[in-house]
Amino acid sequence: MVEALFTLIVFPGFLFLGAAGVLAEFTDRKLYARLQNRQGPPWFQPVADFVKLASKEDIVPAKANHFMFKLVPMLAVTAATVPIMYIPIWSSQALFSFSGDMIVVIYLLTVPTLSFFLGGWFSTSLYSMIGALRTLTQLFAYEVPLFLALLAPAVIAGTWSLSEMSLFYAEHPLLILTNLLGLAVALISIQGKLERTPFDIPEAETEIVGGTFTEYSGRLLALFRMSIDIELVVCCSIVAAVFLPFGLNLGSAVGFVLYVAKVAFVLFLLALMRTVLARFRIEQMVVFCWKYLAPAAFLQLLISVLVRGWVNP
Amino acid sequence: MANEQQIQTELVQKFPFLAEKFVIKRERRIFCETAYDHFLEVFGHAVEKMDFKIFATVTGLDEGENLSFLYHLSRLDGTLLNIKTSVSKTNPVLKTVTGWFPGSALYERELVDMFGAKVEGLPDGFRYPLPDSFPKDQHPLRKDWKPEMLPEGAGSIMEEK
Amino acid sequence: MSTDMKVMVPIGPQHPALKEPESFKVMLNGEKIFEVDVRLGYNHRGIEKACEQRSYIQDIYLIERICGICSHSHTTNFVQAVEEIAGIQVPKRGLYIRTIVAELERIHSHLLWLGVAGHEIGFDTLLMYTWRDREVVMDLLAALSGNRVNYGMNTIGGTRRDFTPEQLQEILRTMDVLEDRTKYYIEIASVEPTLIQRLSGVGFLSKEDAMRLGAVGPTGRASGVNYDIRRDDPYAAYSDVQFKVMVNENCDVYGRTLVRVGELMESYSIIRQLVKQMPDGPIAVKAPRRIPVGEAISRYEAPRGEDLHYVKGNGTDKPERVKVRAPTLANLQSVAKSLENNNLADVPITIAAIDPCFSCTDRMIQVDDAVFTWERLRAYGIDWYKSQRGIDFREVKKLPW
Amino acid sequence: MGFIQKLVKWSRIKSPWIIHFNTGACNACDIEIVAALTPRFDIERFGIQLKGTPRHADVLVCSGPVTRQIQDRLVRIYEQMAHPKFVIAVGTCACSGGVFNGCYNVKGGIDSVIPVNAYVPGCAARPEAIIDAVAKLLASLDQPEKAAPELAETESPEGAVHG
Repeated sequence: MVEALFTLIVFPGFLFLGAAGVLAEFTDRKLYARLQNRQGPPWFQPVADFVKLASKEDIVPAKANHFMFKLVPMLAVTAATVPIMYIPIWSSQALFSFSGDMIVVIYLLTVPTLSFFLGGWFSTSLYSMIGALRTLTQLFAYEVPLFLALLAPAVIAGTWSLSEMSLFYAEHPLLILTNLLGLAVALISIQGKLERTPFDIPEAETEIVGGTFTEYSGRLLALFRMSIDIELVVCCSIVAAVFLPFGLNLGSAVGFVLYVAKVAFVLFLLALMRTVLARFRIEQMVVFCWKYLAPAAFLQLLISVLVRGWVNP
Repeated sequence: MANEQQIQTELVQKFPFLAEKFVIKRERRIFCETAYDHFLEVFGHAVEKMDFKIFATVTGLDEGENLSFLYHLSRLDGTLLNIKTSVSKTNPVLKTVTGWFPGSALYERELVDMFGAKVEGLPDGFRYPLPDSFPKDQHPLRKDWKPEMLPEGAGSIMEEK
Repeated sequence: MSTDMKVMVPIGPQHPALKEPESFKVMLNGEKIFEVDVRLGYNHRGIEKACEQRSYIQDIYLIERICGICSHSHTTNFVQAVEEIAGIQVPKRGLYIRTIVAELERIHSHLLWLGVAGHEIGFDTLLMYTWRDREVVMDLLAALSGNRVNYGMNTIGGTRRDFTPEQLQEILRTMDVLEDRTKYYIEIASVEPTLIQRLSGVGFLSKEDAMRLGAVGPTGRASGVNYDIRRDDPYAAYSDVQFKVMVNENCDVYGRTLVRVGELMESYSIIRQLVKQMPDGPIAVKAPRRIPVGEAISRYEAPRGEDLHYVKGNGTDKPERVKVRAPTLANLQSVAKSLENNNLADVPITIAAIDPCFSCTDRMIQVDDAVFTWERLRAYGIDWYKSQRGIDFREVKKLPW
Repeated sequence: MGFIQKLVKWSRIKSPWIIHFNTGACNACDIEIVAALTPRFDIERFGIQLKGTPRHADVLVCSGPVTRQIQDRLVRIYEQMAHPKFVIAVGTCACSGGVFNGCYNVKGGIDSVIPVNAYVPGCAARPEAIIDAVAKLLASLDQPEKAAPELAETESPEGAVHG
């Protein structure tokens, strides 16, 4: 029991993810600032933001549905932390794995986005309503390409479990190269899932003031920001586990260092994307996803099917 | 000073009543005054015949018992002709010049708000520069108006729906 | 966007580059804008009435705060009118110093505008570049006058500060630095195809409309109105310098950009001539506290256009009447015209093209109502051009030249 | 509990989020505030972020004398901000109505409408002065006895319920 509690609360669980989320947010903001030849925030900035928000008064608008308004942030944080259990971090064997755990991980990652929608919906302010609707429209745009992109490596490995898949790729390292297109599609879709700049339409500060989080303040806002950070780390680890599964069977210490390096690399790509691109408009984003992202994902699926036919008929 | 003299002779020859109040202050600055009933003729003549194509603005003045208005017209070569006319304060009625210069609507609306002049033929539009909830009968640039005459909450609503 | 909606874009009492306190209402009537009218008065502070209750010296201080960007224009204009009434002859060196600071203000105002225009069309890199170069001229102004914005150089009868020889050399050195930076921007403005495509044909204003609607300054000169107060009605030391008046016949936003960038180059040469011919002697003359009865109109070529001050003295030390007509008030009439049969994507850049300074004129344009914030309007314009014409500046992170 | 108190105070000093509001200024101060964001001054290194909504912001940065039309809007924004909240008046007009005092349409400085914690003098306050004001305001949180005037516990907006 204690061992399970330890994994849930401390190591790959809540505390580790919280720290990793804070570190991820810091590197992201620092990179963004440095690319704009600005100095950027100090390392402890996300911690200070979180503690300050936690100590502020959180106002719940009178007309809002009080119970749901307060419950939704908790929902977002838990849904963001749980998937880490199934992702192979330092060895090809995750903490728990069963066949089909990839589907569960992807489903769990959709829950925070839904909770943003619910948060916006229940705070009954015009701006958060618009933001909530945009979150949903955006969800339909990037969800399918993301799922297809993650599906492709599974087709080659012939399994639905993340751990078995990384075991398969440990034996056939060459096959990783066939998934590069899937990596690109996954990166773009994850930028959408995390609502970062090219796709941060729901939270477009200048347009609809605060988007879904307009009415949130204090502890609830802190929880929401924490869920976004944790989701950032979890998404980077999924991309690392699925698309860059090399070096997983070299022992846990080296594996962990490799894991951190991979997550940092994915994070750098996301930050770069955030600096270079500017915000799309909502209908333009949907058009982009269905006109370019989905076909690319289908192409990647086609390649995987061919490769599978060729590798083990 | 030659071209100012030439403008003076032409204007005075066309409108003899301008003669006694016609002043050339310095080069490119000509002041003249006319009663309001001849004003539009002088103004029209200057704009159409004498090539005063640019209408800079109109300045309102509160001169005791009547309101006077200074119309500033300029030519492309920089000469500024200022035509002064005045109207009694009791019924300050003016005719609009938007026929020649559509751009003067704003300047005239400022006269309406600030001096209480009534401009006929002005296309309807928003109050300028005072907010909608500013009392309609008070005109800030009149000498007799004091800021204290403004009730406490007046002028805080910009656009009454 | 449902099709039969009308566009209402109130801009509110702030500079377009800054966040607006108000939201905007835009209903699209298809893509085209058919009718614009102007709603004014959000930022009205009642300055003209206040001037009548203050002495001439205090008025200089007040009039300088009409607008943060063109403060020197307003004080020079006011002081010239008062000197004309009182018949004061300002010494030559005082006039030269006044003109140098005027041209420096034109430089920093035009650089600011170039950045804002870049920001309006999504070219944020241009904003960062121009505002970084603008700091060079702001430092110079701070060194010369002690303050980055409201310089307080003018007093009745001359100027309050003198320029030491080292400062004059410093001015020349800064002009060289700024000149090759501006050559860099001219190259971008005239060579970069996407910039040309994004700006030309937008906000069309024919020459007759410009004249009838009273467009002044770069807005008028870009529509062929060959009218510049510095040359036609010379004041201060402009009669001693030679400079070209930038006029072109494009009649659109691209023309206005070329005029402003051209004027930057002219300002550098004007300042060099002034520094070379700088006479010695006193910079100011003692002025009486009481200004005799009389009236005067003084005109000034502010960075945005012709600024007109009418002052009437009544023999006391307080003016009888002070009338200020800022250039943006004149240009705003022409914006209403130039917006017509433009599409919504070009509204931000067309309005920014007259370089509206709202604190001078507390303006707002209403084009018939729905809700659309200024930033969303800007983003809409940027994306519209990206999708329709394939121009997108946001990809440009480092200017290739 | 001392540690928690210290941690909370530290966090409030290190991450002040600001919201900018122009109450009728001549926008010289607004341009200086924008200049503070550009690379040369860059206030993000102090953790200062410009936020769009009053709910998220801790510090309300106002510039300009309060004109009649904007007065009620300023109060509404102030009430929407969550406690602990601070107000910085940037520029002489915001501090005392400045040169526009006595104009019929101007009510006076920001403090004639809402309580102000820090005043930034200067007609066009320099970007360095604005940054310095934010830093000093936060430092004043450190010494409780010299703290900013304890805000009268203004009852929060009528509809709101404390979290």
